[in-house]
Amino acid sequence: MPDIQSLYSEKVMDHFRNPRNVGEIENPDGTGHVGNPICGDIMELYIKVNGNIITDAKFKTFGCGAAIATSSMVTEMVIGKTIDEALEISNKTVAEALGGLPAAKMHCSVLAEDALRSAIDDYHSKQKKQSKTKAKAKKK
Amino acid sequence: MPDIQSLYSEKVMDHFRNPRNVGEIENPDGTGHVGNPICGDIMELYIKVNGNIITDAKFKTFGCGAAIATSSMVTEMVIGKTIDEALEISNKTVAEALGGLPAAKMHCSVLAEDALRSAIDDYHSKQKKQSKTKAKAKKK
Amino acid sequence: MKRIYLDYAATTPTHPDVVEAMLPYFSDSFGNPSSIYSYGQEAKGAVEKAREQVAALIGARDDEVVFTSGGTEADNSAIQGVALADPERNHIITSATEHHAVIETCRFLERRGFKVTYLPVDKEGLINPDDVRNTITEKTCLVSIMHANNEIGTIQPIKELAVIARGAGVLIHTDAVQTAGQIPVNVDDLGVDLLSISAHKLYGPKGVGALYIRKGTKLVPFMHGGGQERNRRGSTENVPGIVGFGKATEIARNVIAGEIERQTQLRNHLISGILEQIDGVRLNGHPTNRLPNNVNVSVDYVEGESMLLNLDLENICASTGSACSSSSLEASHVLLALGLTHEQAHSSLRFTVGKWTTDEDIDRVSEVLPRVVARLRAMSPLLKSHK
Amino acid sequence: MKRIYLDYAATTPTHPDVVEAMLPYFSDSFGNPSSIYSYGQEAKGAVEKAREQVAALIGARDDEVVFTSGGTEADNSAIQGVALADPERNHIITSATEHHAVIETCRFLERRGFKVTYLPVDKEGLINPDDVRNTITEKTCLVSIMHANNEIGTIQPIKELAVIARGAGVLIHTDAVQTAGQIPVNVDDLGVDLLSISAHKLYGPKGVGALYIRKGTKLVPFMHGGGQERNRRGSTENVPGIVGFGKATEIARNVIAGEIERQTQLRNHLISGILEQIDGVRLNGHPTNRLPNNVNVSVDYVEGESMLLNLDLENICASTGSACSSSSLEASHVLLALGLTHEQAHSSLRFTVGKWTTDEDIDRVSEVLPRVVARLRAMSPLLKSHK
Ligand SMILES: Cc1ncc(COP(=O)(O)O)c(C=O)c1O
Ligand SMILES: Cc1ncc(COP(=O)(O)O)c(C=O)c1O
Repeated sequence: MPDIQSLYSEKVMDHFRNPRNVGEIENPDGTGHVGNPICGDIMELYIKVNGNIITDAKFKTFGCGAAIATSSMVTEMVIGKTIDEALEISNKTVAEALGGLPAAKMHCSVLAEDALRSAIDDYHSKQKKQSKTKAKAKKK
Repeated sequence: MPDIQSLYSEKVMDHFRNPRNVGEIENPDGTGHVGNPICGDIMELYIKVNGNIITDAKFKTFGCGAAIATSSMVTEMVIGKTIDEALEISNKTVAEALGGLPAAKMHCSVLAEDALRSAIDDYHSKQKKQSKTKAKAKKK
Repeated sequence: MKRIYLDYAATTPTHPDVVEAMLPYFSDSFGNPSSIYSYGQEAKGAVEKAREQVAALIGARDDEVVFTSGGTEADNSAIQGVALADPERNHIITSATEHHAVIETCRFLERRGFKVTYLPVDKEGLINPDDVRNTITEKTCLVSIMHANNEIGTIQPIKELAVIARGAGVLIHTDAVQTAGQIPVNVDDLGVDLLSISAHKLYGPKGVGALYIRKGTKLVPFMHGGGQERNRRGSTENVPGIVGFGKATEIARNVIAGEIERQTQLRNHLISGILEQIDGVRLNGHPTNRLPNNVNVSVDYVEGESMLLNLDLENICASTGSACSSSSLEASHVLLALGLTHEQAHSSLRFTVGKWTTDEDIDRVSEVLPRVVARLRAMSPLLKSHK
Repeated sequence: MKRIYLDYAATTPTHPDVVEAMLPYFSDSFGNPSSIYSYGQEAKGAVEKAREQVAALIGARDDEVVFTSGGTEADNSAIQGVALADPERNHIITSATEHHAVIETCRFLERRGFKVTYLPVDKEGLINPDDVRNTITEKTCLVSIMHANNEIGTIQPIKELAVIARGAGVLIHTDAVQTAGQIPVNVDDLGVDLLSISAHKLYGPKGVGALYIRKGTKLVPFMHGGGQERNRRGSTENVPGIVGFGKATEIARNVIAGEIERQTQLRNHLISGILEQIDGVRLNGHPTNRLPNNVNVSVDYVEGESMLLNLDLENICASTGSACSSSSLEASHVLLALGLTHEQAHSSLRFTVGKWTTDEDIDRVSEVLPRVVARLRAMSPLLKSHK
């Protein structure tokens, strides 16, 4: 009987075996690309935002079990949250929601936090561009 | 069942358990004192000589099992031999007669050879003195 | 479901006959071999018998074998022992694909003033003998090149390197931890001065190894203590471990020829199974100069640990050169030395077969792995086309 | 005839419960603790449990315990590890009665440019704390004094020495190989930075030990390799050995109080038996600051090994400080350091009692030894009066 659980919590294994929200979103409102090949973890996070509420999130991840599980968890956590609420999610809250991560794997949860922030940043900058475009449109 | 035999040959153990010719000879014709306390082996060998034949030999030894066994063996080997024959006994012949000695214990057989030579030297120098005394007595 | 163990290069289960051989030396013949009384002599006799067995495996003389606590200690003592023996020479030649036990010892010596050349390897993992020839200087005290690599299985031309090194008056050490018991290893054939072995890689116990030291080789001891091992390694001998090591080498000698053939077949079967069923896979290491038990592949777009975990959930044990499986974050230095990209190195999987691997085990991997890869590729950001 | 083993200080039989605890880790849970799949995690879990058990015995935190291949390696790593850590300090203080693992490591460092002070001991084997105080300089990096001596059983005032060393900003190491599991050993009570233990002295297996490293202590690793033991000691963990060590420390914790009392009685009984029945005998070591299990006597006019052999023929196992029992020709450096003559040192006998020693065993020694001594004195050239 595998007892890989002794490395990862049951929650991590659940998210690793059945990752939620895998995939990409067509025309996302925000996208985060983080990680680098040297560390062996690459994560893409896509969000759909409607009136300040994150209505959908999807991910694609190249990485270890913890990277996949944190990616899955972070998408689950953000859906339904406002942007401000989502910004309160830290690597610690993701790790906690997963029932903890081995010390050597905490960097994966940092990756998830970074991906989320980067997606939100992307959303904000798109928003700015749009409002500028709208402003411009109005001026014209 | 002790298998100390794996350290020492049966012959060594026999001589160690039942050493031959232990003791001193009153008025010996030759005595050898060898060894030193630093190395932990001290051996005394006494011989009785009659017309160039070693008629008796005894020893006293402070030392390890090999030292005691080689002492015992060397006394057994010399009794009945002429002085010249006795001088042919080397540390190797003693060790061989004992069925071999562990490498670390070969120095004990050297001690036995040294003791024998020293006893014979002592015998020779006593002889010289005696003949000088005799010679002097004659002159007078 | 039966667990399928395909990580024999990491460690092997101790052979039941080995365990049985060890048992009397724990609580019965438990003496200290340095003691002169019976218990001690029993223990000493057992150690000396094991020394003969180990020596026989590698064609050495008994008194050229020093027992250590494992392959790492053998490597440490060989390299430091030579380095410290000759104050006039301070240069060591090794390779970029050595085991950490060699590399880290070299790095330690560098911090203490030694010069070390880490020779590159070609894309199949081979050292170029000319590189050894060209980097030897009069300051060189040692060439240390492993017999076969633990990750990719590439077998180095040690015989040739030994001729070069010894021709230049330089000592040669080889880490034979992955070869002793697996393929023929003979110290005279190889022509080496020093050679490391580890028991737990050949169905012996963990925590025991040996260093072969050719008679006459000047070496400063590594483990300072009582006069054990003819003053070459202090510490009370690990009698049961050494006895087990001896037994394991004896068994290895008896089965090696058959096992080489059998394992080579399993290996080839697994390689072709993987390459045929999964696209975007490359075999790492040398195609033919390769350990009979080693399969190492990079699977494009998929990270190694996530494959391992999925395999483990299917009761298959393998290993990876991806950083995420260890506490460091760097991918395997061996795979990078072959010229793989970081992605490729992080995408590696190693299967190593052994004594108890069956055809069915290999079939099962060929069936499970494609599924695992497909599943993970579906979530890989590196594979845009599969969207 | 039952063999009477009275050499527990040399090594102990592995406790049957310890062997039982080890067995599953040879061929079943045989994984490499560095592997992330199931087998590896089982092994890792077992190692971590053992670490807790060992830490508990000495009052340490788990992460302050590093497993080694024995007491010798623990001593080597502690001393070299500190010595190499601070290039500004090159002076070590130790004592003349340390175990070879400490003395030979210090001699090695001397050959590499370090300065070592070997403090003398008084005639009962005690260090004078003032000597430590007076020899510490700003160049001193380490004080290494053993907790109790393996030959004569004298227990050093480590607590006091630690206050002096640490007060002067100098690290203190103690070799507790003879005390851990035998008398209370608590790293905080003692106040030491580093402490060595060996499993085979406390009914654990040979070839395993541990070094306690107080959190924050700067140490250069000794065994360079993979990142095992949190990068502090390379090499695949000796999982069964470590598990056995853990179990042995757990047992020791449970029985130590009772055993101290029981063994002290046996020891005193044996000492008085010998002193009463044989004239010309002196007790070596301290009369009261002494290990509960240690009896060491010098028997005038009789060489140690010849006594040992005779005792062995009567099925009694003991040990001696006489050179002839080892490959060196020098008598015990410990006995000579007490001021004994060479004859006295060569005339020594050590009996060390243990878990399975009974009153009957002691009675038998008291009966046999006088006979053996009389027999050997009759052939001693040192005893002219007995002619
Ligand atoms: C090539 C090589 N060298 C050295 C070692 C170290 O051996 P050990 O784990 O016995 O210290 C290993 C395995 O870990 C290895 O594969
Ligand atoms: C005081 C002391 N230190 C160190 C050691 C060495 O321990 P090991 O034999 O486990 O290397 C011993 C015993 O041999 C000892 O008694």
